[in-house]
Amino acid sequence: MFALSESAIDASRLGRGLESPRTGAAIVFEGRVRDHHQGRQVIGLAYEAYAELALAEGSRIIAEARERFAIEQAACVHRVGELSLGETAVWVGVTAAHRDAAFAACRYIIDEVKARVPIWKREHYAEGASEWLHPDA
Amino acid sequence: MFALSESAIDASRLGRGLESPRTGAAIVFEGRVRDHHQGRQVIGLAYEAYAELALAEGSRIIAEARERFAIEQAACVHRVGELSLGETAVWVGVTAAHRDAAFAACRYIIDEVKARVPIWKREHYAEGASEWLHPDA
Amino acid sequence: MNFTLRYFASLRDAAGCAEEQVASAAETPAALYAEAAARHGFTMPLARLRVAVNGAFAHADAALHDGDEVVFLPPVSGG
Amino acid sequence: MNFTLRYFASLRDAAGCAEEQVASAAETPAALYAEAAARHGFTMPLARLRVAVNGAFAHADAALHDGDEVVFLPPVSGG
Repeated sequence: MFALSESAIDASRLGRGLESPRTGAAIVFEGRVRDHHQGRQVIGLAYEAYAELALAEGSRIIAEARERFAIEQAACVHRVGELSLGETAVWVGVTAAHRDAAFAACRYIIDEVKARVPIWKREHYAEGASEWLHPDA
Repeated sequence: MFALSESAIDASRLGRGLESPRTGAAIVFEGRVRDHHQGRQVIGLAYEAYAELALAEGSRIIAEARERFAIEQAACVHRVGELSLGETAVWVGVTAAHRDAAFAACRYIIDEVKARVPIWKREHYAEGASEWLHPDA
Repeated sequence: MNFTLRYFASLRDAAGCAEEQVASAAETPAALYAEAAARHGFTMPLARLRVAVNGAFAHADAALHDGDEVVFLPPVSGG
Repeated sequence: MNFTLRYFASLRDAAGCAEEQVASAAETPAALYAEAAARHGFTMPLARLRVAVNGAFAHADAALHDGDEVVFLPPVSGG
């Protein structure tokens, strides 16, 4: 499951979706809005998505993780819109019988989402400016 | 922080201890009681700890993780006593500015805890037997 | 041919719109981007962009068809 | 010398107690374990155990002192 969310990510609710008697290892990764980036003080940010393609590409990444790793469940939710400091920007949850697969799949999903899913971050800085981030690949 | 818990691990409460404005990445690992082990059907298990040394060694592992990786917070709680299927046996939470350090430290902590902390698992099987697990190193 | 162009992030800011309808003789997304870059003053080179046609990633030299929705995607920064 | 021995997991089951007080001439944990193994019928070889003295990991050939608390730790299986 890959989803975009316009409201705050409810980690408790998402976590309850990761329970099963076959699960030996559960991993949750959260990317959060932090107060600094490359030396500049960040006071908030916004995410914009090309929603149709983001959903398709995100779902493809989840499917790839299921094929590559011996996992049970995998899900990712990414925020869009305006976020405050400390808010969760992206949530990834994975369960598996064993921790090797859970760690590897969780890492795969967040890395691929960051690299491939058409979502863009605009940071708002304390000095007043806002900037879209378009990192070199 | 390393702790032993005789009652159910409250992941929501522990997770709230991982919030800070400097955090860019938060990872939670949960090891859970699963319904099978090496082909046998597991119906529950018990953990026993040499508590004094477990606390000392667990705290040492957390301190090592802080030294080795650029993390902010790290904590681990391990259950002792009788556990049912699906219950959380061990909880590890790590926060960092960046995800590389958070993943590496979380993995380090769970691997070292499993290898070094004097805690033993007794599995209860569907066919009636119970066995202490003493894996070869 | 008639195309719908959509813009996101810094390209949207530069274009001043999220979407526009254009009539063009461009046969590929690459050619269409050259026209849009000239019209809006885009400075980002095509090499840094990915292209999507009708909601799927596509090659910048793919053949376009009348009515296609074409999107030029600047480097992503989710997560 | 007098020692307190503590047992956990399968060693506790085999010893039939979690703790015992022993008077012994053993000068090292290794020697003390040989005596305990003979007394209780432990089958686990010393090489598979770790040793703790007074709450800290110790070498099996460390020198013991009167009153020491000595623990033989079977391979752990937490997590």
